[in-house]
Amino acid sequence: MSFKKNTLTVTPSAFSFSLLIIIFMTAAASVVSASAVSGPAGPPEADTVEIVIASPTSPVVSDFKYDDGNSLILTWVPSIDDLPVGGKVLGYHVYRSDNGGEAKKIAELIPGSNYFKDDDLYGDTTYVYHVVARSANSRAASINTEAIQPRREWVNLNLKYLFLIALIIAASVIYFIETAKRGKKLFVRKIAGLEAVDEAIGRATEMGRSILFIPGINDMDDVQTLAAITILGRVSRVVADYDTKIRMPVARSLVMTAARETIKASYMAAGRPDAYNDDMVNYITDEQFGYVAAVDGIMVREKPATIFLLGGFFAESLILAETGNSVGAIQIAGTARPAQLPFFIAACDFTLIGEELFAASAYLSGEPKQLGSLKGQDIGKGIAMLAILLGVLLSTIAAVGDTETITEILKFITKVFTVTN
Amino acid sequence: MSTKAKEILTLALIVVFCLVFYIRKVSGGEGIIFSPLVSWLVIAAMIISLLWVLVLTIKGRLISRRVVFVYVGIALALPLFMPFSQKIPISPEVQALYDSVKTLKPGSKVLISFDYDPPSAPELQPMAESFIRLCFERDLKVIIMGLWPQGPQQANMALEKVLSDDKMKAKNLKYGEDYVNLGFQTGNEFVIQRMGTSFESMFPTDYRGTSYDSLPLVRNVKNFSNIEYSFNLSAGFPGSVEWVQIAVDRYGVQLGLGNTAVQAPQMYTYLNAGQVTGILGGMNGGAEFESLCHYKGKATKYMLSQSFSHMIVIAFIIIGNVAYFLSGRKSALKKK
Amino acid sequence: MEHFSLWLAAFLTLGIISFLYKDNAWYKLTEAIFVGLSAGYWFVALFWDNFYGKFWIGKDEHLYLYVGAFLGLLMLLRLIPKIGWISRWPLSFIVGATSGLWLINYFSSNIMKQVQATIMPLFSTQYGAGFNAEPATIIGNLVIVFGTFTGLVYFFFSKEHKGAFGYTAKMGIWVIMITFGASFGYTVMSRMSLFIGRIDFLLGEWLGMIL
Amino acid sequence: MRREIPLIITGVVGVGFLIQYFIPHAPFSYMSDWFSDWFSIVGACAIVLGALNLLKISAQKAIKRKKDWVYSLVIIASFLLIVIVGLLEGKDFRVAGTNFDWLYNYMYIPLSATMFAILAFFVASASYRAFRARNFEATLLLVAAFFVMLGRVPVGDVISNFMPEGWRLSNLASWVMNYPQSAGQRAIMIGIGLGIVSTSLRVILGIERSHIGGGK
Repeated sequence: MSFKKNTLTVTPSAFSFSLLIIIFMTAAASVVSASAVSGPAGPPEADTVEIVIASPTSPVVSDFKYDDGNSLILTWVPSIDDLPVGGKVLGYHVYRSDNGGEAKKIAELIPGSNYFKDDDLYGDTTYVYHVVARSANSRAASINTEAIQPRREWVNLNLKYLFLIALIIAASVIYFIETAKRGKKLFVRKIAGLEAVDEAIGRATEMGRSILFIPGINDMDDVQTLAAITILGRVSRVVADYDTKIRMPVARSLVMTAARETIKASYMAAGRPDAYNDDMVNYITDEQFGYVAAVDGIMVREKPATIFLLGGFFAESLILAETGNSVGAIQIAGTARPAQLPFFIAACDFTLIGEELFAASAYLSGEPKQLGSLKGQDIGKGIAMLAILLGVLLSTIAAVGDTETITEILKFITKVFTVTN
Repeated sequence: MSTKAKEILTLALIVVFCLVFYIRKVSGGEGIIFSPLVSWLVIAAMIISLLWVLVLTIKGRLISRRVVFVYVGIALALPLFMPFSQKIPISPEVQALYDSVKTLKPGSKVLISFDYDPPSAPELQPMAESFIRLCFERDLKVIIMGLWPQGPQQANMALEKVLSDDKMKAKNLKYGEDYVNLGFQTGNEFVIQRMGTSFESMFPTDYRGTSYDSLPLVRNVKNFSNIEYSFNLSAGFPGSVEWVQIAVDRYGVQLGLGNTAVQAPQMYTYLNAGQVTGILGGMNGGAEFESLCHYKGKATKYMLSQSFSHMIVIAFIIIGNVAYFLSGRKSALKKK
Repeated sequence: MEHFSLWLAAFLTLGIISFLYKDNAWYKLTEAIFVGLSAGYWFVALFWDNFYGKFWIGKDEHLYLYVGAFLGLLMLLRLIPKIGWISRWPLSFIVGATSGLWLINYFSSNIMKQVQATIMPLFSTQYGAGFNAEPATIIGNLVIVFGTFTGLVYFFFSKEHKGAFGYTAKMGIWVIMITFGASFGYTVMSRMSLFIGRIDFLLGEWLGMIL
Repeated sequence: MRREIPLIITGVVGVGFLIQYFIPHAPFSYMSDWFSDWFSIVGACAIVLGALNLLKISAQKAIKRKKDWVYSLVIIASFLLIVIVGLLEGKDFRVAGTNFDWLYNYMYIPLSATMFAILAFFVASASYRAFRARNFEATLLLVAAFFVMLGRVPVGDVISNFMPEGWRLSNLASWVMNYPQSAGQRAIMIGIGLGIVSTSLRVILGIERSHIGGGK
């Protein structure tokens, strides 16, 4: 091992390193820190003489669309004396009369307000509103609105595009599942972390040591935990075949129950129900770091050969992964929490990044219908990519040359992807 | 000497050290501050020892995890005794948050959700203190709540700290009129969702057991539409993501975020998409905010330790890479 | 009592830190205390906050709460081995509800919202945290669009990463790596501050060494 | 039947919670609120199972005098201590000044805060070991981390002071955070969204059934 040879190996990385610095520096060159925007001045001071202000005008009340008939939306034109700087209006009061009863104040709003959404109403009541502008010592009321009853709707039409796209993706998932059921072979690329699962279990078997399976610290109401449990199903099936020892400390009682069912089923499927034991899965504590303290203890004392860290992880990810690394275990990790992924990448042998975690159980099962669902996901990605490219292209063109058709198409695309409730 | 004997000796030394200083504290001993000369000497010693580690590494002797641990411990502890202060540049996202609070008119209601617990307090508590202070200075009304059980306790600690300041005492702020603490409610993101219809249904009483209706500040606050601004101090789930997805996306609330540094990167997507007005990220964000508010708090004080520890980590990354390249790419991978 | 409290807290703090040296009796003791204490804490908290606070107080007003109690009761049937399988029912209820709820929530916030946020003119001035429309912004916007695009290509399952597609996927993983690096860098800071808090307790509150 | 009923429950409940999103009309509009309450209550019942399991395993260890059995006794003792104190304290167990509060402040907080804080050390050792310019991807990770780490502390700007305003490390860090970082996050988030959609669908359709002791 000569020194010269090593200096040579450095060069490509060093070159790319410096190249990157240059790129970053150039790019950051004109990143100018945002300058401070000073806010408008405070409210005008009160005077002893009565301040006359104009009343707010044109109050209009309308049904708030697509709700359970419990909200109305009130809009008005603010008083002409309501100015951002030096205005005399100090705020607005909204009054409401129910079923022709006495008008009661229901809200106090700051100057500049021009709408109010009133919730918690009843569908069988008639409401009339008026708005009062308020200065330091006087008030000016608007006229009354028309009487209105809130309406309840059965379908939220604001979500029609969301529904449509969700439907397309769901339909393609189902379509590919059905295609696969009919025996068509579907190609799915290799996922490194999952290719290693069998090998990792085999290693534990050879070494006569245990496998530690950590399903994250979230409860069953997290899809990541669901994904981890489904992967556990495949892992424990192999474990049952090889007769390896599996150990699964958990942080949630419900996860404990689900995991036991899963492992038990795998042992039954492997034809060895007698080898199953409830103590394979044990509850420790719901507390994040109490759990970590105990799992760390298990790692250094039992020295598992293979550790799976799959599911919803928070700050404990690195404590677990580093301790696992220090006892020399092979670690396969995966989570959908972007903040924790870097730690797994740094400390584990294989990491399933985000979507790969959810793909894992389908991939490991090798069943065609499960793989079909991965194809469906790809359709979703395709839609997202297409929309992004098209949207950016069109909006860039629209920003340069103001062509009407393009603007219209753009508006439509934006509308499709905008979720309003 | 056997390892066991060494361990016992070290333990005994630690106990003696603690006892000595504890007795010193009890008998009225003051805190310790290094003189600039001593501080520079300490820094020089650290640099020299790091260079020594580098030399060792070049000679082919890799250091163990424990050595790294010792360095980190020293880099975090010693700067707390040093008299230096540093200039803190303001990042745009912090400035944006400060500006958005500044544009609020006096009397505006600000909802602060404390969604963290004591372990994350070192990062978030300074933010909480300076944010509440800013609100009171600008005569904003503060409504406090928590999605984490321990959040409201943290809020009370922050309030106590802020209100003990002479400037704040002069304002004669009253509980129930200028600020309230609504306490904690279980239900995670669903709490936010239901607050969209009614605050009162989620918080029938405040932290002290006073009924919602008898608190003048919130009596007329029905839901998010009566709130001018909200600020979320978050250390995880439930927290900022939920606030953005429900309070901002569904109810159009103006939201500022105070995050632990771990969470902050994920929040930049929301900042870019215009869903939040600004972000305070980690202790650094806290320190920047403190300097915008012209107030020297804990975040500013801790920043020196922070800088030192970053330098140590960077130094070890460099040492690690030196070791890696010198020992040949393949073989270094196998060593620890 | 105050002296005892402080020393106890310090004893437990140092016990956990001793794990950094190696697994030892002190750590085992603190670990055991921690496990028992925290499991008990959650037991108490769930009892008072959830069972008492949610169910017991609200049961007369909100009849639907009985459904929850019923499901909980079915769950407890696990304690009787013979009919323990019934606990699968509440479990499948929870799994079903979780799937249904999150399917749409994630669809809307992770897919629709993110796609919508990426659609913008390349020289959008409003983009970013108040930055100006300068070359850096345009480069930045391009990075966002192509970064997101190539990142998605990386996740494609139905095509081998080969040829032009492979190169795009490779660029995707580069962007993802930069993301992880930045996240990691940011986190280093966060994690360091946590220990500063503990030092503040040990050397400040306990031993009175820090001003 | 033992297989089918859970599958039917999952499917029906799943579809129900799926469509409630699109129906603002009662009772659909209440469904997610209901679920949150139900889940809280089921969780409170289920922890009995967990706690009993913890006690059972610890007791077994202590009775059989297995290695380190003394610590199992400590687990049982501290569990019982806080449970008894907490239940006697009543629903306001968290209020300052109670015995529970003392246990919380002087035992629980130091323990959990310290366990969290030792991350500082693990972060350093992980960086030392893992941040090596092994290949181009690893180099990118390293470089990005490097910039952000330096750019996010005042020291970074001291080092890059020779650069003109706007070119310094803190600006660079902001740029990295705002653009490439955002892009990567976005791709990951969209992927995760799709993964969740597809996993949920598989569960609702009953294709994925291992969580209820499924199999084929």
